[in-house]
Amino acid sequence: MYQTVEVVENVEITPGFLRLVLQAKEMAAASEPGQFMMLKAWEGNAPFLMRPISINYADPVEGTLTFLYKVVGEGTKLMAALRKGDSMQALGPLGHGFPLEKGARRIAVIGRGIGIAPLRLLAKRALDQGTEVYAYLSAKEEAQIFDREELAKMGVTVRSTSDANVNVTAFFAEDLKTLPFDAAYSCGSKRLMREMHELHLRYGFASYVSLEEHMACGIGACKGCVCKTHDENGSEQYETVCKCGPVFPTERIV
Amino acid sequence: MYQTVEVVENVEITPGFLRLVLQAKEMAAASEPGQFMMLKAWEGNAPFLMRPISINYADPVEGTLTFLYKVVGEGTKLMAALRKGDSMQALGPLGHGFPLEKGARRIAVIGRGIGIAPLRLLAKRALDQGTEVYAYLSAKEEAQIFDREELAKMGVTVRSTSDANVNVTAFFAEDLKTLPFDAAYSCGSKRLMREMHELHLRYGFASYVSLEEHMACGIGACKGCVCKTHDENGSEQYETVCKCGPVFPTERIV
Amino acid sequence: MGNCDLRVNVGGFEMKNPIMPASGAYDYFEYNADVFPMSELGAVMVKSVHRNPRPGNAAPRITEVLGGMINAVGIPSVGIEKFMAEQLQRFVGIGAPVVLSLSGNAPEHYFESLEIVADDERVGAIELNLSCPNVGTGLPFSSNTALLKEVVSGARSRTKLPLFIKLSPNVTDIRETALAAEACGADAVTIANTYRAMTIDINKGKPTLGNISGGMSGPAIKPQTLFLVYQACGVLKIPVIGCGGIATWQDAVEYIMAGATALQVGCVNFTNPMAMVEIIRGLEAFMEKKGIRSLAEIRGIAQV
Amino acid sequence: MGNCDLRVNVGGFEMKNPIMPASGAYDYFEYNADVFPMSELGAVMVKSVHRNPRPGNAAPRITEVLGGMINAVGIPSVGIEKFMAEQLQRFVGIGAPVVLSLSGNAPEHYFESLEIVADDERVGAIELNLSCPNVGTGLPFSSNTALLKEVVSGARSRTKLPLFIKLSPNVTDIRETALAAEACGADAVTIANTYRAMTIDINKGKPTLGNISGGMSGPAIKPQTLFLVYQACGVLKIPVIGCGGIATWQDAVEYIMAGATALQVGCVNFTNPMAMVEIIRGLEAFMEKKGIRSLAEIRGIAQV
Ligand SMILES: Cc1cc2nc3c(=O)[nH]c(=O)nc-3n(C[C@H](O)[C@H](O)[C@H](O)COP(=O)(O)OP(=O)(O)OC[C@H]3O[C@@H](n4cnc5c(N)ncnc54)[C@H](O)[C@@H]3O)c2cc1C
Ligand SMILES: Cc1cc2nc3c(=O)[nH]c(=O)nc-3n(C[C@H](O)[C@H](O)[C@H](O)COP(=O)(O)OP(=O)(O)OC[C@H]3O[C@@H](n4cnc5c(N)ncnc54)[C@H](O)[C@@H]3O)c2cc1C
Ligand SMILES: Cc1cc2nc3c(=O)[nH]c(=O)nc-3n(C[C@H](O)[C@H](O)[C@H](O)COP(=O)(O)O)c2cc1C
Ligand SMILES: Cc1cc2nc3c(=O)[nH]c(=O)nc-3n(C[C@H](O)[C@H](O)[C@H](O)COP(=O)(O)O)c2cc1C
Ligand code: FES
Ligand code: FES
Repeated sequence: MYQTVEVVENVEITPGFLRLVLQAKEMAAASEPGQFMMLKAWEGNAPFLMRPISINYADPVEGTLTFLYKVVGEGTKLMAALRKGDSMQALGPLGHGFPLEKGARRIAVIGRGIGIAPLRLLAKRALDQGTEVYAYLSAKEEAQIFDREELAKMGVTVRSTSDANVNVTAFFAEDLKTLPFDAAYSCGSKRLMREMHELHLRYGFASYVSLEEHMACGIGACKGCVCKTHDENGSEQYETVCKCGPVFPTERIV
Repeated sequence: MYQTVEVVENVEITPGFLRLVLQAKEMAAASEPGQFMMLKAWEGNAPFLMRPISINYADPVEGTLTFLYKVVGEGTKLMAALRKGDSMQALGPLGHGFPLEKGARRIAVIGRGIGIAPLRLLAKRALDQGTEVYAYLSAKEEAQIFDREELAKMGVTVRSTSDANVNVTAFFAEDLKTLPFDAAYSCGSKRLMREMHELHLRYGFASYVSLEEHMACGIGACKGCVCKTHDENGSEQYETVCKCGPVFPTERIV
Repeated sequence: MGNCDLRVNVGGFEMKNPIMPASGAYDYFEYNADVFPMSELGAVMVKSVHRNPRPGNAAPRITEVLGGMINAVGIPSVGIEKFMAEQLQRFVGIGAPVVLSLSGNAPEHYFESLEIVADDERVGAIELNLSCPNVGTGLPFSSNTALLKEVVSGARSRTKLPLFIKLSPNVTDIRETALAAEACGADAVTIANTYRAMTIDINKGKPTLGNISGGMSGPAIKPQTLFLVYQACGVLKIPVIGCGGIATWQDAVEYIMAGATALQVGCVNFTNPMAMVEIIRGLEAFMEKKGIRSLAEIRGIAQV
Repeated sequence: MGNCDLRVNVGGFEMKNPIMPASGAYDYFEYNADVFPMSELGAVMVKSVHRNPRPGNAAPRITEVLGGMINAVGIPSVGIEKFMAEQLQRFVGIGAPVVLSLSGNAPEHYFESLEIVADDERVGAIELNLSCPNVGTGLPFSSNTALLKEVVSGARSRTKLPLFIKLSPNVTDIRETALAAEACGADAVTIANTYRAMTIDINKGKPTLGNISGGMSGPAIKPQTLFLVYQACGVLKIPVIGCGGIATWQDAVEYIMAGATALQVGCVNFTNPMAMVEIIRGLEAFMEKKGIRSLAEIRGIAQV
């Protein structure tokens, strides 16, 4: 879907990070955890490309889509200038999100900083189908451990750290000793992904990561956003992050 | 002078036309009637060039510069989005403005639509030195006969029309039958200029027009904004509108 | 609407309106953004199909620049055999004719591909992408007039389909390569592919793109390609397909006034998925307003 | 600051920092925006002086495009005799060496001008603008390698001053023209002049510029010129002066990492009169922060 949508809210939650809420009924209804939208908050051709931002939350009843984003450059700076009532262009929901097995008993969601963003909708859908959710969250600062309270309120068991010397995956490793997990999902840090993948090799749970690449189209048309993966036969290939991903099983990543 | 200046006020005076007031003490002190500023109300390179806008009024006491402008394209649209307290880039005052003879008894200022903008400061300086000022103003609509009240309040004799069938220069021609004028100044319409020039040929008053050309630098460096003029010997040459003008004696224009 | 005629004939290839996507900048069938039916378009252009399967270049493949982007995608492809056998069929019945873009690393690649295509009736026209920067001298085919002639002549003898030759803008004189293509039997030339360009990551002290440089496209290059089209239209008898930075119907009108017969919309499809339809509707509205009954009335009127 | 060395030597021409204006894009002496002393600059470049007096082209001479502008100013000039007799003197004592840009319509124009200049000691270096699009074939001098060689060789034998050759970007392969300039005795090449481009006024159905087309410059063309500089630096022994779309110190660093020795800032001077000083200060701050003591440490490091 490609629509002009209205800004319901766009507030700074901690310096340099904002929460954007859009009125977008059909898009919200269609959104799956781990999918993203291409957003454009300006007119004209500078900046040129739309910006990919993960869906943080989709409320089909209110018809709203929520995003968490960090101001890093021109595009996100212009996005931060949006006010309630302004409109912007949105394309999506896009990509293949986090696979969630129907009968899963327990899953882990692991995120760092702004990489926490896509985990909230995943946790919500898991809880809704009766899956237990453990969240392992880290960030440079406490204030950047996004959605900690929201997740806890939803019924997620949350462990978090902003201590540079503590690996949040160590908490997960600890829990794994006593609890079986069906799947784990990570976003926002290569290190987290590697550590999660190692645990996956040891414990056998399904292990998924959401990747980022610079994107032009977001829909698989330009072939610009590739990552290297293994195909069924184990040989290397390029896949588009936007269309084949952004979520991949960690064992497929080269 | 090239400075970052603050917006004191930026209000729509009639649909599509705004008055912009900038805090710019030194620039205001240096401004002469008929000069202009290069203004840039956005960051980055799109739009690329600064926009030339005539100085409508300069208040050396308040340290403010006033502009009247019409929203025509991207640059003026971005300018219209400025709010009190915002800042913008300004270069100027630039160009050679309206020559005003010290001992002049009576002058005429003739403008149409947004071309009325530079006449106010000229009228003010003329009145200040004891010169009588007659203004002949026209526009498509009454609301676009800018500064009519301001001029009248200052002590200018104002005649105006928004009737498409009435030439405002006809009022001037009428007045010329009974009153001697030392000079006349026009801006904003080629037709006004031609009619004023004809009267100049008949009555001999000095006759000046302010021209417009697309500008890149505004300071005479790029040679981009030329108009054709006669030099002292009557042969044709190119002169820069920004540096040699924007005001030229009508008899010099080819 | 309805009174104005947007039809164009591009060297024997009929289009109900002059707008088609540029190759590689919209993969309509498989990757449809689903924002309008393909039948609205004058034609559908496929991403260049290489003679042989290719993975494409290493990441990063794209980078954003002021008013556009640079890509070094490098034509990942299933190869022409697989395309003809498995993919072409899906374009049947979409309500717009298909233009098949072919690419290769050597003249023979184009010849072999055309023999495999064998004037398949599902293909409406062929475009030869002779602007791939990884051949021989390190220059695109179409920057070397001798090589260009060899490929176009050889291709002409192997197909009866309308044959479009897509030229590189990185040449000293586009008139030379355009005339060479015409002389060797091209039915139209497409002007132009992307401009060689690069950016450098100053924190890493290295080129941003995996392939060092890439091709720049987007609205920022429009004034350059518009001039190439203007120049070529001044000397050619065959039609020119304009391609470079078209984002709005006004851009389309500029190209048509410069002399272009049909138009391709490239990377703006990424930033405004509705762009092509908006351009078609805008063209129609412009013609209506100005009382222009057919595009021929304004084609090339800016030529002096 | 003060620990880092911004000095560069451009083929025998010493500059205290690598920044100078591009010819025609800042007329420092007569038309000073008065925003900083000229002594801050590495050098001052004058607008190209033609062999003979010229009025320049008809208006409109400039038009704005996305991220830049197109100019068809056409080198209005007082002619070299009058320049040497009346204008050059005013640059004495400004605290920066002067580069004199020469233009002409024929090889002899450059030769005659150099004989008139007669290695005047007030001139620090000569730049030959071989990118004027109004000669012979309708292409700039530097797009025709044979003509380029003739002019450079002839010029070399007529001056002992450092000789810079300013090349056109509108060539199939910049390495060919750059190497030709080097072989004929140039001390440096300036890459590049503007890109041929146009816009069309769709309401009038005519080219916007009085001269039909013009040269495009500004940040929009930076990725293209950066690649030309990168390519040329890969094959040349003489220094390259980078010129194209430089607006910020980051742009300057990109060019230096691509291999450029000195840099020219063109039309951005119009949109930010402080640009050159901001670039010099930004370069200094970058070096300071990264612990770079001299520009040689980063020059060309992006070459692969
Ligand atoms: C699938 C996906 C989901 C994302 N989700 C989020 C999210 O939920 N919250 C959030 O804050 N950020 C997210 N990002 C990153 C976000 O897209 C970039 O931070 C943003 O595009 C930067 O734009 P800019 O103009 O502010 O920065 P600039 O640095 O000026 O951008 C320049 C160019 O680089 C691209 N770019 C820069 N950083 C990245 C990046 N990390 N990934 C991809 N492209 C980049 C931009 O899109 C643009 O084309 C996501 C990225 C992807 C690919
Ligand atoms: C000396 C001078 C004084 C001026 N004073 C005023 C004034 O007091 N009030 C006012 O409303 N307008 C004035 N103008 C016109 C004003 O500069 C243009 O309307 C404005 O630049 C349009 O910019 P834009 O981006 O909105 O329009 P666009 O049409 O998008 O501009 C595109 C390009 O064309 C140029 N341009 C467009 N129209 C003109 C024009 N008429 N003259 C010169 N360049 C133009 C722009 O500067 C820009 O480079 C003056 C022009 C000059 C030369
Ligand atoms: C991501 C991308 C991929 C492209 N792939 C191809 C291709 O496979 N074959 C081809 O002939 N041109 C290809 N091009 C060039 C476009 O077809 C077009 O010539 C160019 O982008 C200029 O048009 P634009 O400015 O409208 O984008 C590609 C362009 C982009 C941006
Ligand atoms: C208005 C204008 C006038 C120019 N005049 C000349 C000139 O006289 N001689 C010359 O060699 N280059 C001339 N140029 C080209 C510039 O020197 C420079 O090569 C070009 O603008 C690219 O740099 P930029 O992108 O930084 O502007 C001119 C450019 C502009 C914009
Ligand atoms: S962004 Fe275009 S294919 Fe992924
Ligand atoms: S605008 Fe540059 S000389 Fe007038």
